[in-house]
Amino acid sequence: STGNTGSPASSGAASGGSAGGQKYIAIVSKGFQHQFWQAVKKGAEDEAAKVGARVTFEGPASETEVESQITMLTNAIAKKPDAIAFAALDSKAAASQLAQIQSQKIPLIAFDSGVDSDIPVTTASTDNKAAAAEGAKHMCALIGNAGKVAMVVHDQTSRSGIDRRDGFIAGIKANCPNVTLLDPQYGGGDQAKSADITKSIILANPDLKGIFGSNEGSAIGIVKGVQELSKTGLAIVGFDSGKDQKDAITSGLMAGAITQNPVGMGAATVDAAMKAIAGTSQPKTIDTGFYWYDKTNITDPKIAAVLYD
Amino acid sequence: MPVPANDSLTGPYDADLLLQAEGVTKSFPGVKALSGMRLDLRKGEVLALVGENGAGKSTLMKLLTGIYQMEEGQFWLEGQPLSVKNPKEAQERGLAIIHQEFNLMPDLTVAQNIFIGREPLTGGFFTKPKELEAQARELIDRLGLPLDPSAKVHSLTVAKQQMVEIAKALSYNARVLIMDEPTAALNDAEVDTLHDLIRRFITPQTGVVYISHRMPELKRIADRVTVIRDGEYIDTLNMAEATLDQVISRMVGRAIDTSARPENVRTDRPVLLTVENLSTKELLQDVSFDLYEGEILGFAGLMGAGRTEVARAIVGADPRTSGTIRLRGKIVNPHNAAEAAKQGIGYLSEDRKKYGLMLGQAVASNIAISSLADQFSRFGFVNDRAIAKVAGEQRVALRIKTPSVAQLAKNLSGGNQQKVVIARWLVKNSDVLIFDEPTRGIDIGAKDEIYHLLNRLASEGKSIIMISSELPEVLRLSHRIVVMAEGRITAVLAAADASQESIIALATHPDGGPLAAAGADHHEEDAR
Amino acid sequence: MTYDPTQTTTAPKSDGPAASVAAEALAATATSRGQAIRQRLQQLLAFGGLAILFIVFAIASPQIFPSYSNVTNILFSAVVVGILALGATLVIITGGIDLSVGTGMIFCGVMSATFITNWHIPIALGVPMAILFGGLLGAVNGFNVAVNKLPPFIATLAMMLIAGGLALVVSKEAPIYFPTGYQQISTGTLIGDNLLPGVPLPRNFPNAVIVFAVAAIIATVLLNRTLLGRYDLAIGSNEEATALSGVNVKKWLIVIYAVAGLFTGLAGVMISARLGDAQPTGGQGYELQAIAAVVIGGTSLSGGKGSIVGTLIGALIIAVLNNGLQIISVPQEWRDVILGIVILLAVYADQLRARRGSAT
Amino acid sequence: MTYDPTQTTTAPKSDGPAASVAAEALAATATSRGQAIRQRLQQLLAFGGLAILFIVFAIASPQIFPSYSNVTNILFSAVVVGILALGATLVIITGGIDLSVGTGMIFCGVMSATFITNWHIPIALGVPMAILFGGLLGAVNGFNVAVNKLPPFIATLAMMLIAGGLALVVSKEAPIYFPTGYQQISTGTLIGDNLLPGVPLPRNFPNAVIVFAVAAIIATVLLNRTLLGRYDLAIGSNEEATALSGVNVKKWLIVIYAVAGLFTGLAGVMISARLGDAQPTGGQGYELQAIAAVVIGGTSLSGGKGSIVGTLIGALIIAVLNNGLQIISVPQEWRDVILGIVILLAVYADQLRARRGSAT
Ligand SMILES: Nc1ncnc2c1ncn2[C@@H]1O[C@H](COP(=O)(O)OP(=O)(O)OP(=O)(O)O)[C@@H](O)[C@H]1O
Ligand SMILES: Nc1ncnc2c1ncn2[C@@H]1O[C@H](COP(=O)(O)OP(=O)(O)OP(=O)(O)O)[C@@H](O)[C@H]1O
Ligand SMILES: [Mg+2]
Ligand SMILES: [Mg+2]
Repeated sequence: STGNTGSPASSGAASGGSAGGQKYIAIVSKGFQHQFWQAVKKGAEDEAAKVGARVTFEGPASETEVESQITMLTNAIAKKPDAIAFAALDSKAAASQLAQIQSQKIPLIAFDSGVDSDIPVTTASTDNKAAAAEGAKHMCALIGNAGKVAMVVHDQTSRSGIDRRDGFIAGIKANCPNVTLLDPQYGGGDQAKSADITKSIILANPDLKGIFGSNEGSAIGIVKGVQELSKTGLAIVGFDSGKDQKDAITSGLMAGAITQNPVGMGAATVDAAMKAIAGTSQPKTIDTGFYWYDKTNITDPKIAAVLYD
Repeated sequence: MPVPANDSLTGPYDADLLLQAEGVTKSFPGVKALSGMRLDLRKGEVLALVGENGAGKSTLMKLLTGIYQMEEGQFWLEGQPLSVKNPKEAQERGLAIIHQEFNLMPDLTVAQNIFIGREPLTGGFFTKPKELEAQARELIDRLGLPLDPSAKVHSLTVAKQQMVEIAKALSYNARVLIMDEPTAALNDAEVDTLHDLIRRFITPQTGVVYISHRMPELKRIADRVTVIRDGEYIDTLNMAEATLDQVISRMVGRAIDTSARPENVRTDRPVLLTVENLSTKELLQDVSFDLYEGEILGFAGLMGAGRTEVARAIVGADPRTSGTIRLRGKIVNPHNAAEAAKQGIGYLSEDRKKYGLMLGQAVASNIAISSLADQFSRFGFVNDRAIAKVAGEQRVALRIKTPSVAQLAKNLSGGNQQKVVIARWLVKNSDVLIFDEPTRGIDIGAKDEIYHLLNRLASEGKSIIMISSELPEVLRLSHRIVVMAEGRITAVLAAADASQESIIALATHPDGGPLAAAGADHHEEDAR
Repeated sequence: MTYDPTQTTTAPKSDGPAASVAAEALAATATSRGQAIRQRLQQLLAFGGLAILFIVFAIASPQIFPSYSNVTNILFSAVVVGILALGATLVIITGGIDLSVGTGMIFCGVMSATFITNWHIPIALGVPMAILFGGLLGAVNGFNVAVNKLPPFIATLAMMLIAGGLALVVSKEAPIYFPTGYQQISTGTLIGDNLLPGVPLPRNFPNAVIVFAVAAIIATVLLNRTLLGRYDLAIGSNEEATALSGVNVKKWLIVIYAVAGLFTGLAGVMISARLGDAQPTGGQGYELQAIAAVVIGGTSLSGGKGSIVGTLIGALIIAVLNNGLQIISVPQEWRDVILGIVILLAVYADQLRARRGSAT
Repeated sequence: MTYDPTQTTTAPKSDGPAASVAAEALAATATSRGQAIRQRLQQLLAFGGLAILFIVFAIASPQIFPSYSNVTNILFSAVVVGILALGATLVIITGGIDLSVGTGMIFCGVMSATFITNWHIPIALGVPMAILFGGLLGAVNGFNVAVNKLPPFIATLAMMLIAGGLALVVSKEAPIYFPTGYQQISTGTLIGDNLLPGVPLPRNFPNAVIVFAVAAIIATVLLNRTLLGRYDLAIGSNEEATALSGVNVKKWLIVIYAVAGLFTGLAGVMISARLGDAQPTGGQGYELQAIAAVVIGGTSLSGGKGSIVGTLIGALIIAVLNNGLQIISVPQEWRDVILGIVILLAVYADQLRARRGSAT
């Protein structure tokens, strides 16, 4: 059998993943189970099918599991793919894996958020801070630039949680400094938990004007909580999409939401990987963009294309 | 007239006495376990402590060794006040105890059990397995016990586990050795071994407190006997001068006829249970016998002869490799105790704590458990009134000493726990009752009651298999006696033909000494 | 209590003591009633812990915390963990444990959606089917525990992984949305609004709480009044002795785990009904919350004893803490710390009580 | 084995049966040697399960899976769960359980960063301090279990919440980065590269695996050769009897939980060293993985027996499965399902073996 030679190069890249000329791209994401990541996965798989590549897509069960993401990345390297795409939970933690990727001359694409390193050929990402600030801008308009606003955030330590929270706070400060922001509450992205939190916030703050949910689970949780209390007149601003959020916006329960373009992000990642394999030069960053959508533009084809169920 | 022997009891501070107790009082919720109890142990003697179940014997010993703390009273050791706060302190003061219930670590080896807390060490922390084993082997050899120091205790039979307890207690080099029913799980030969050990332990500086319900033993081992009743001191007798009947009448307040013979022996009844060619993977070989309606069939044999295994195999608690169980001619072959119970075969295990009681449940629940489905429930709903009523009746009928049937089983004394398990099967009203050591740990008065009970059940037409390691008991009750050795039946004796000697011969010489032939001759059911 | 040996010895033989038997039985009932009262008192004390928490929060936030809508809120938020804890109580009393309730519940929600949304089975039929599916998962756990003799921790840990994985597989990793109407099971307000329109019943009282209450009553009856409950306690007390007493322990263990699974199924229905869709992820962590509720409620993890009322109080203590700490704006990072300390104190107080109880 | 009672009775008195005693002893030694061999065989069989898994994956992926670097990966990925499982083994042998190891480890990582990064304590001192801090957490668990008589499940569940919360509080909810050098504890390659430059040792062999191996050796010695191990087994076997034998059970329970805490602390150092920073969240789920490793390795949750080798094999089985399923590109949603089934099979096989073992 093969093995203990200590120099893995002997088996060669060809026998590792890319049998028969089909290119193999290993994607290690921040998550796997949530709709956002499933949409990224779908975009990547569709793009791969289009260009005749093979992809695998995996990510830890929650965005706090940094170590298991590192292990997944390590295992992905062992499979000697033609390219690796990586969305880092902890941008520093993967330093030695990134060095290994570089030394094995595997092109690396970063997506969703960057890593503190110049190893990635390119980074396909959304600026979460700017996206959340955009949401804040709409919130200000919705509540007439005054009153109390609450936040239900999906996580207090993950990059996306921190960026969207801080981006939203910055957006409020910039656009309507008179608004009182309550302490952010963290619901783990769990709908039921976020709904319970929302209800407590509303009960504790009868004069509340608006609530921001930092991801799909948080936003839907807010909608459920508001529904359960039969509360009206609150401006709800969400993040991401999904059927419930789209329904809530269509029905007017939710004022609007920020969406990224996860399908596009997946596709862009695979596209960038293929270009990197081929040696085509490309920009250091690819902005996959974000969009504000509400009742008025939800059916707009350009918006509809970036939403997912 | 009884012979008073307590004239030496000159009160406290007697430095010539090894151990003294005065005015000891202890209560539990709803129970006054001891009140004003006293006791004196002389140097160089074996003092027996007897009393009915729940009289307070174990409680007194637990007070002495620091497991419980007493409310009133005082102990003296060689005239010095003695009050220990925990078992370790008791050990340090020279008191060693073998508790009524085993206190072994089943997953540790014999050697590790014996020297727990006193392991040979290097650097105060690292164990020395070889030395430990050598020490244990030395001790075991010195005591002449058939134990393997490196065997795990859970793999040992009950009797061998008892030997481990004894070896452990003797290893402390104690001045006072307390044994709480050490022979309850032993057969006669093992009892002799134990008595030898005790005699060798006794020096002019040591003493033994010996608790037992097996009266005949007292004559053989005890110098004096202290009788306790309902937590109070009754009397102390010199064994050499007193008769057992005197001891017993002080214990139970009446005379008990210890020489009774089986009642209602009849041979004209139909066969109820037939066991044919019963074998198990490990031990049993072609065990066959019949059980008649209204019969008490005794099972005798040495430790490990396979009597318990026969019982467990019949009810399906252990798998059978072959064999047919018929009830009234119909094949039943139960696969588990539930099926057996449904067919009307009840099994009362020899180890009440492990296989008998739900210790954390009420006495009433323990009594009702086997009959819940058929007597105490309708459409799956349980009738608690009926349970309380029936349990209350059993409590009176069997004289179960407990403040109420709602008391938890674990708070009862050993003997009373045994009665609870018996009550369970009485309520279940099975046709065939297999009693495995039904009087283990039961006082002589209660034993007598159980004997009457078994006789009554038999006369009412119940069929009883009674496994017992006490030959006098087997002889007293059994209409016929099955003798087993090494997993086989060596003989089936009629009551009239059986004697202690013939049974021992059949049990120890399975391949047939002269006595075996003589004993087995008369019987059609010799298994071989 | 002294007894006269000469008289009692003859008891089994003569008819004499028949009257005394009846008296004994009566006395026994009386004592057991005394014990029952003491037991109820103990539960009252556990209830006291809950009351103290409630009062503390009510003082800290007199306007909001004790308001009708916040109390309804607390009850609502206790529903899912509470229903899981009911089933967990039955399992824990056997001396077992069920780690699969969290992802099992998620799986049952997905199955409910599969039945109702994908297979177009009517809600009135699909919901019982989803609950029965939970029973099936529980029965598999029971089979692994009773027949395959796997430690409950392992059998249900494996089921936790398997159910969580299969929920993803069956749902194709996407939430499945229910037809309208399904959500009414949880968030509808049958009582007061629709049921008895004239009667002045509380408004806006969510169906979920009523379902929870009914489930709790069923669990109480099961535990205290039926063979299942008796065998549950007996098995937890001493499994081998119960078997030798003629109880088919294997069968009953499977039944008990299956019944616990029914509660898991119900929880799956309730959580998916609350959301209006079946989320294929999550659920981890609910099992520990459910177990914590059970143990705070005084049920022993070593089996043989436990009460449904205790479990309810345990579930409410957790819900009140989560709600109250947020209402009085305790920083979120401190809430778990406080929750942990309260659990320690609650169970410690229970221990003290139990020890004092046995000492007197 | 039968013995002749008439003979044995006289044994203590005469010299006659000395020979027979010696024979007994000899027979006994033979049996115990037989037992030891059978035990080793059993471990070999558990090892066999691991070997089968390894072979299956090696056949499915002959190029990658059995390669030197992938095997190193597997070992590396087993380090954190493995170290936690070492401590968990000691606790589980007492009949207890430790649910706090996951968040406890996270807390210890945060404390390590607090000492080293925030307080500028040198790494060589900060690391032992972080490990001792784990011991402190363990001692608190032990105190709650032994002195306050809380069920281990509850005591450590509460600690799980408290440690997780305090990790957030202490870190101010943000990861703390370590100075360079710290990461070498885990990802450095002392052996082969630096230690013995001339000797042909395997290259790129991470320090983490060496630390794990040393920890495993320490745990083995502790369990098999010290008083701690002896009392661990004794307490798990029969706590009351151990106490009645004069062993200070309370003290030893605290010691055992504290030692387990040291392993938690070490795991906290190793995980933070691997990442180069102390993440204040996460950790949940590690406790179940650690317990699973222990139980797959044949240690009984009811206490009284267990082995470190078994735990190592259990941890490796989990690591091999996680790695192999990814290497052969099994879709992620199926991986937990397969992991669950393998756990069931592994423990079931162990049960069968145990049953067969006890029957012979
Ligand atoms: N822990 C306890 N809680 C409540 N009652 C107890 C407890 N221990 C003993 N008792 C009660 O105290 C009395 C004395 O019990 P003890 O065990 O000393 O009796 P004993 O003489 O040893 O009986 P036996 O011969 O049956 O072993 C009994 O009525 C028993 O039920
Ligand atoms: N738990 C056990 N583990 C191993 N062997 C056992 C166990 N229980 C019984 N045995 C063995 O099974 C055989 C039959 O024991 P069994 O208990 O049936 O005998 P018995 O005649 O009832 O004797 P007694 O009950 O007096 O010990 C013996 O050889 C015994 O060593
Ligand atoms: Mg006693
Ligand atoms: Mg027997």
